Amino acid sequence: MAEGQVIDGIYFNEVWEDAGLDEGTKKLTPEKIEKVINKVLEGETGARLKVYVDTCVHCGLCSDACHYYLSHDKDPTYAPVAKVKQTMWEMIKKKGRVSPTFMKRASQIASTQCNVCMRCAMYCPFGIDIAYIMSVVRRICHFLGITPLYIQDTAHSHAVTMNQMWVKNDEWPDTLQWQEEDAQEEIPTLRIPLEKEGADIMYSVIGPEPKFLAQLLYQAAVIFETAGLNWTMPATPGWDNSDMAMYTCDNEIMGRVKRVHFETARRLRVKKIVMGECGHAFRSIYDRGNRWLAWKMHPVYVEHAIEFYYNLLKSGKIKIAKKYEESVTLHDPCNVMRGRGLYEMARYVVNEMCADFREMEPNREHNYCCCAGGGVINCGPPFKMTRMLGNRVKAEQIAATGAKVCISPCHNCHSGLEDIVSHYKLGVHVKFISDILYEVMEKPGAV
Amino acid sequence: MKRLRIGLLIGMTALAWVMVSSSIPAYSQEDITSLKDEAFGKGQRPPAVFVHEAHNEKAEIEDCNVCHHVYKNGEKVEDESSEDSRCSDCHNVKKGYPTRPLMKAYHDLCKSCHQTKKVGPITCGECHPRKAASSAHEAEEGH
Amino acid sequence: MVNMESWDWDTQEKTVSDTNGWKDKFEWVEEFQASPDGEKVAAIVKTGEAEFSVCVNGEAWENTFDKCWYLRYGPDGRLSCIVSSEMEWTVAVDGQAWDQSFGYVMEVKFSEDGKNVCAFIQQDGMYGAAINGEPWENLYSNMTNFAISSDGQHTAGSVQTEPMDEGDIFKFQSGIFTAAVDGKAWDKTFVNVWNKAFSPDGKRLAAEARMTLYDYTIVVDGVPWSEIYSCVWEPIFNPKTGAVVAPVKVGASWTLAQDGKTMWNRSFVQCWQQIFSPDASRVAAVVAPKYGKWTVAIDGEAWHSIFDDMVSDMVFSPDGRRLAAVGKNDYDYSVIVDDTVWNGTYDMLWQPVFSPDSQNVAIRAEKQGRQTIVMNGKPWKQECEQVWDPVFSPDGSKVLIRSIEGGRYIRRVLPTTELTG
Amino acid sequence: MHGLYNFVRGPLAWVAFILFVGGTLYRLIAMLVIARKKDNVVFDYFSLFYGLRSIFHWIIPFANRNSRQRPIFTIVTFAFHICLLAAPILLLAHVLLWDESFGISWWTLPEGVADIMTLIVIGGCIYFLWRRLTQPEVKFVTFASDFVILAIVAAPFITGFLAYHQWLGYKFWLILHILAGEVMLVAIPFTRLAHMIYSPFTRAYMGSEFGSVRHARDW
Repeated sequence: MAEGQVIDGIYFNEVWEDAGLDEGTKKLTPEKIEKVINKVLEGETGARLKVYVDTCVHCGLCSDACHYYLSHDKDPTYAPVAKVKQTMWEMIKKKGRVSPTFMKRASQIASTQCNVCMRCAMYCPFGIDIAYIMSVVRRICHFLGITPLYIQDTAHSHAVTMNQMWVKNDEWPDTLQWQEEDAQEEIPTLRIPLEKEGADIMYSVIGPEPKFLAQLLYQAAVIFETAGLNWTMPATPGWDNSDMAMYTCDNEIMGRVKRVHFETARRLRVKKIVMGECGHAFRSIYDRGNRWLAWKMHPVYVEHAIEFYYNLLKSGKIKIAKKYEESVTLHDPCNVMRGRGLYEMARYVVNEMCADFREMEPNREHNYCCCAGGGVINCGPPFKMTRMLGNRVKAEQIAATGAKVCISPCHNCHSGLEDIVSHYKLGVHVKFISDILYEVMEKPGAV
Repeated sequence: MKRLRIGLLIGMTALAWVMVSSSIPAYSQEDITSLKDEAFGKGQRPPAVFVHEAHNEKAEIEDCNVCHHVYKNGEKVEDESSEDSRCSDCHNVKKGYPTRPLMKAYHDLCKSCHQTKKVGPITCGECHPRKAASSAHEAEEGH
Repeated sequence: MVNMESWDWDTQEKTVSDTNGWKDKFEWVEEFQASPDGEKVAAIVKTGEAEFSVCVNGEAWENTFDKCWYLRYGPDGRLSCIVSSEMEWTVAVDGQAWDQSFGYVMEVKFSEDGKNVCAFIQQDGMYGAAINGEPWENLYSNMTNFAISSDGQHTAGSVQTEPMDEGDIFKFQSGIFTAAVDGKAWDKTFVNVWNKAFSPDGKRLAAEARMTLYDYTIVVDGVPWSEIYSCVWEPIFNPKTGAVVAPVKVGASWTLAQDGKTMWNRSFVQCWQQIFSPDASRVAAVVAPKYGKWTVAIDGEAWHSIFDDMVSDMVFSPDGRRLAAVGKNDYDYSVIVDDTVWNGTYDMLWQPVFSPDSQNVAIRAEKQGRQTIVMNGKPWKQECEQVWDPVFSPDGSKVLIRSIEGGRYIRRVLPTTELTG
Repeated sequence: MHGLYNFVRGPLAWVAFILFVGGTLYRLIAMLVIARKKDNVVFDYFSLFYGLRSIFHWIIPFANRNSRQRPIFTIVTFAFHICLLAAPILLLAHVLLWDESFGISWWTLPEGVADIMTLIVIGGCIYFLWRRLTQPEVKFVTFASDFVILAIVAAPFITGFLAYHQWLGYKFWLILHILAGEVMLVAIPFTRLAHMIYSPFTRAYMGSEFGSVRHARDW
């Protein structure tokens, strides 16, 4: 790494090797760049981008919102507005006549130095949505074929399998059947109902669950079984609610994946979709994917796991046997807190489950980003240090609570926090709500 | 090139400043009269400088009713004048109707004439100088 | 088509099976499936420790399996289930497993007459399809979007034709996917191939494809349309002319294109799920004339009734003159027929069913946990635990209603007039 | 002098106001038209209640987190903006001009107060200049145009202040003051000063998204 390296007059605050960016950049020509930038700016952006660019007074007030900026000792190149300066302003000013090296750097900024967490939108007095501007930059990079390799591969997976992890069509129902069998050892009557048309709820998860985190499917099944709910899971593609194409801004694939998800719910005639503890998937279902498809809101109600657990605890369908003793803190994931305002419900759930809950500061909408979301963790190992160095403030924030367990009701946050916890040697366990809920709930059906 | 342009700009600005400011006169011994109307009470600005004799002489005003007018039914009465009464007798300070409020009456009367004749002060500071002495002359010099 | 004349259209009401007793017999009873003619009700049941079977009208199949799932009646009334024994999977039809078994079996699809049962299979990590247990000769390392022809004699999937190392995005972008029909892949490959449609005679295949990361078009028998779009949705064949029709995105809006030429002179914010009328004279699609506003467009003319959430389950009447669909606002589903929304909303609605004479529309509906049949906007007086889709008699005078009431599975044949009032 | 003064006070002022009003309307209408055409979702998610709720939280000092984090900046910027708007609009001399031209008038500030407000605006400009020159995160995103804009804003107040106090060259400063004011008026719709026009909309849109879609607070 050569921090502070200047290549062709463009300042790289970090330099990593990524085949997607490096090889992709080699294939670029100035003509192609100009054409694509203008195509996207003229064809796909409108009042918002224009007004955002014309309204920004370059005041720098957004800086303190960004964990990258704070973690890099206030290095100005990481400030949200600085990211716009190094990308979109220049593209607009030069009418797309920017160099391949510039575009490579722009892609690096938009894809790996911004989690599109939208914290800065709450710090800009004008409410300028820099995450949106970064998404436009990513969109341009998508058309130019300069997206970091790992996340591009994930977008390819979505395109082929409609899930995030190249899970093949048989592997999904097969995994559910194994989980069902395992769970029956604990609760003999437990069933994971596949393709049950007319069920009340379709439960959807993200690709990594069947691949690496099957215990989450197990725990969810136990919760559904114990609460006595009429639920189902699809056996076909459409089971995965995740969407990395949303983050590479391959909007067409994002829309295709979301369409399959909602049409699967409709095919199964369910009244609502309950989704696991994932943030970006919620954003894609609730905000980005549905909109691209012209659904103003989700066409079938989508209940995030936090709201789901909240309702189960509130209604007494799930009861707590014994509260969790270990001290816990709660990380507020951007997509369900800033994105859906579930922070009070999350606190209710955590307080019901745990005896010793400690708030992080700042919290709720103002919580620091995990630095993994927005597709950044999905850019893979080449950019791991971007996340570690870029989120020292998160480590400090967690450490300050003194809690032994950090609850993170989001997959990306979860993985990102685990990395941070280990990099900064915090000695904290990162858990999902369901990890603890499963542990402390009453299970009358268990043998 | 750039330096040249900036130099030119500075030079022109200075020239403009000199030209406009050159009307500052030397101190004069003449008596000064002002339009200090008791009706105003304590105004925000000093009363307008107005050297009655000098002004009329310079402006070649002989009829009193050019300023000390009398209006009847909205028409100016040609051969009547009102120098025996105070302006504020007709022009209320606050309430305008039916006549103009006092300040507006002054402003309109003075400025409209100055505008028509293209002489005399028309900006605030010319009639209401911070430093009465110097600006009074300025006001007069303008004639 | 299935011969419905031979069904019992005379018995007014009979309890076919009291499923309450099933729970005593079996420790585990899954959801019920009713046969098309209503004479049978079936469910997957647990017959012993790690032993499953299918119970039909109270009697379990003789054969038991380690696992059973996806129990479905075919149109001809035969009952299929995906079953596993000794770590191998296959399909059991009326209790009889296919001779050949596979590593896994997923989707099962039936021909229109029900005679052919087709399945999406995996064998030794390779993927393909099987018809009545007979698999493709060639299997592929990956397959998605399984499709069958209406006669069930042809099957197709989107397949990967070349190996790709994990994360090799450049290889992927060079195009290593295509469609395979009956196990034979097209010559030309694409970045992606998705939903496919067979021509009515089963001889041709059309599919959605992506040529680069962002150039989309429709491919017919391996030959892409000359037009490139920013996105496309699933194609269908005109049942009479054989032309291929698909929604395409031009600029920021969607419209229908036929064989690469724009078909409608109007475009929409969204347009999909297009269907032809039986005589192929009309084509309808679900459209969003405005963002977040959904309706039906027939031949490019949008209806006036608008729904905020979605419109789905369109169906043409047999004479092609009428069209019914389901619309949703917030939590409420409604039926919309010929641009008129029925009074009354429901918590759930299934697909509308036209009578053979196209005069009546009936639908399975649920409200507050109770299900019933609604015809021409009027709910049937009986509320049930569950009903199945209504079936009209061939002459349209009667309706077959299959329901579960108080745990009893009941088959009713009612005069259509009883429901229409 | 009459000619020059009357020119800047008359036709030029007309030009400036027409460009200001026309430019503002043009920018607003252009924004709405392009939003209709290409960003229609903006209207679909717009909520008057949540838009106003958001604006409310951002026009009250210390009602949002960022303003509490930066007390000095908050005080300066609020004082600056209030004075920037209030001083010219409520200035006695300006109101007299309105009255003289159109017979309309309104309440005015005592001149001494307006004088202090002018100094606050000039002080604000100096503070912003200082930030641009010294604060790395601001310096990094500062362009020459930012200084020009700052100068455009400062100029009417500096010249106005000098003219009001009539120290040296009263009429020179007065005319320059009028010119500077006209330049600023014209600059509002055509430079980043357009944030004056746009910010209620961007704020309200973000407030709508946060309030009615996200059920979260944006302050």
